[in-house]
Amino acid sequence: MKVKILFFGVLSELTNSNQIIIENIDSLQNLISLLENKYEKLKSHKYQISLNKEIAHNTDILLKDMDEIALLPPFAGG
Amino acid sequence: MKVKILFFGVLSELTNSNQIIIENIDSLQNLISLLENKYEKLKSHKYQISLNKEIAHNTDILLKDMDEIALLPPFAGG
Amino acid sequence: MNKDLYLVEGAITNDLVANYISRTNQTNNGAHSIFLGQVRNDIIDNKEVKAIEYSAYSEMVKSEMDKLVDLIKTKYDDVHNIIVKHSIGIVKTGEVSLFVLISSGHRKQAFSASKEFVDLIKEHIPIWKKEMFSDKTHVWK
Amino acid sequence: MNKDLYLVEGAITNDLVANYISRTNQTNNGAHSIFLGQVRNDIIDNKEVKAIEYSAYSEMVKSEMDKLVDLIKTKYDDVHNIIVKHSIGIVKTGEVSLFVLISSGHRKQAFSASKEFVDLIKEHIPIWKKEMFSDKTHVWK
Repeated sequence: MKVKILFFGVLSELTNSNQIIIENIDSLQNLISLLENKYEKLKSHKYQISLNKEIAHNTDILLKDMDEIALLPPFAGG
Repeated sequence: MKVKILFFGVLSELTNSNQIIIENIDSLQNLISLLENKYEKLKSHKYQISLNKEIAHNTDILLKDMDEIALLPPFAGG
Repeated sequence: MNKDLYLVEGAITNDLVANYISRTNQTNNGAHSIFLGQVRNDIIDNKEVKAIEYSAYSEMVKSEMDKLVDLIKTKYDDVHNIIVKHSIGIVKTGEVSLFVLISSGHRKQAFSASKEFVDLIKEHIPIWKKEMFSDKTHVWK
Repeated sequence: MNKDLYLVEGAITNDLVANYISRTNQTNNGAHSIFLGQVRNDIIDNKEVKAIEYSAYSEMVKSEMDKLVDLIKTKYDDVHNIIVKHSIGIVKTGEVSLFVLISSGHRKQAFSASKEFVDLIKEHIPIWKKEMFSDKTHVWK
């Protein structure tokens, strides 16, 4: 199974990526750990996480094939 | 001496006048009494009075030649 | 009447509003709050309002509106600019009779100032309206 | 991008705003509150902002904005219509990046709904900005 990860705002600059694909990851919690290992600087930034375009209020969630996860720094519209 | 009286809104319809001139009247108080005698219906209407374009908060005021008094029903702009 | 600072003969046109909006590009502004008051098809005694005829004590409108503009600019120090236009004469339902544009550095004061200013206009500006029905009768407001 | 319900590529033009204002003449409306958010020449570390580049999670903007529009229409029962447009891409200082138009029967709800809606947009809509200076450096917001 594969999931898609999107990076926005300052996080896209910091990771040098707009999106990546991760394979064989079971939970949102483990995905975040993996990303924070891969991109150390993520640890020092504040962000929310969305799963399939809805804000995830906890990370204790199992992932399915084709899920879309986004890392969202504080919003700054207007 | 003469003073000018202006009627606005419903009061212009009720008095059939936009403006009249009154001669030899000494105070705002006496002017109002005179107008309420001349136009009986004024007594049953709510209005403020302005003297030279400023709201008069009491009627115990002496009038001068060329003063402009207006009878102002409740405002309804917008 | 076009030279009047605050009063406009007849309805306030989209062109007038668009024209003022096009001049809001000073770079120290971050927010503009615009209010349009429109003549509504109210039903009074089973009759629908077709138009309003506004009348005003024009010279006093000028002096009172000057005071309100000063009051708002003093109270809201982030407000840079205030435009206000009110119709006199006949304005039909669906047409605009009041236009207010308030520009400020940040949105908070634009919103608060705009609401307070419109409330003050209703309370302090000597303008009256005659609501007109299709059967030629009218009601004073 | 013109077909997008909420996002507009580049600055929001006066023509776009004027076009929506010209369609506000439904006779059950008595009040329109319009908000324009404009890019301001803020000074950050002694450098003046020249432009903002907005980016968005477009699909989530759509779903979240739909929710906010529903929330406002449910809470404010006198509100008949809501238009909202936000820029993505580059918007220069003095140009408009957010346009909100709320129409209601009476002014009270137009004012309250407009203020609350803009606050909610800032809080819930996934849009980000990069403030750009004339020396080609930038700051994320």
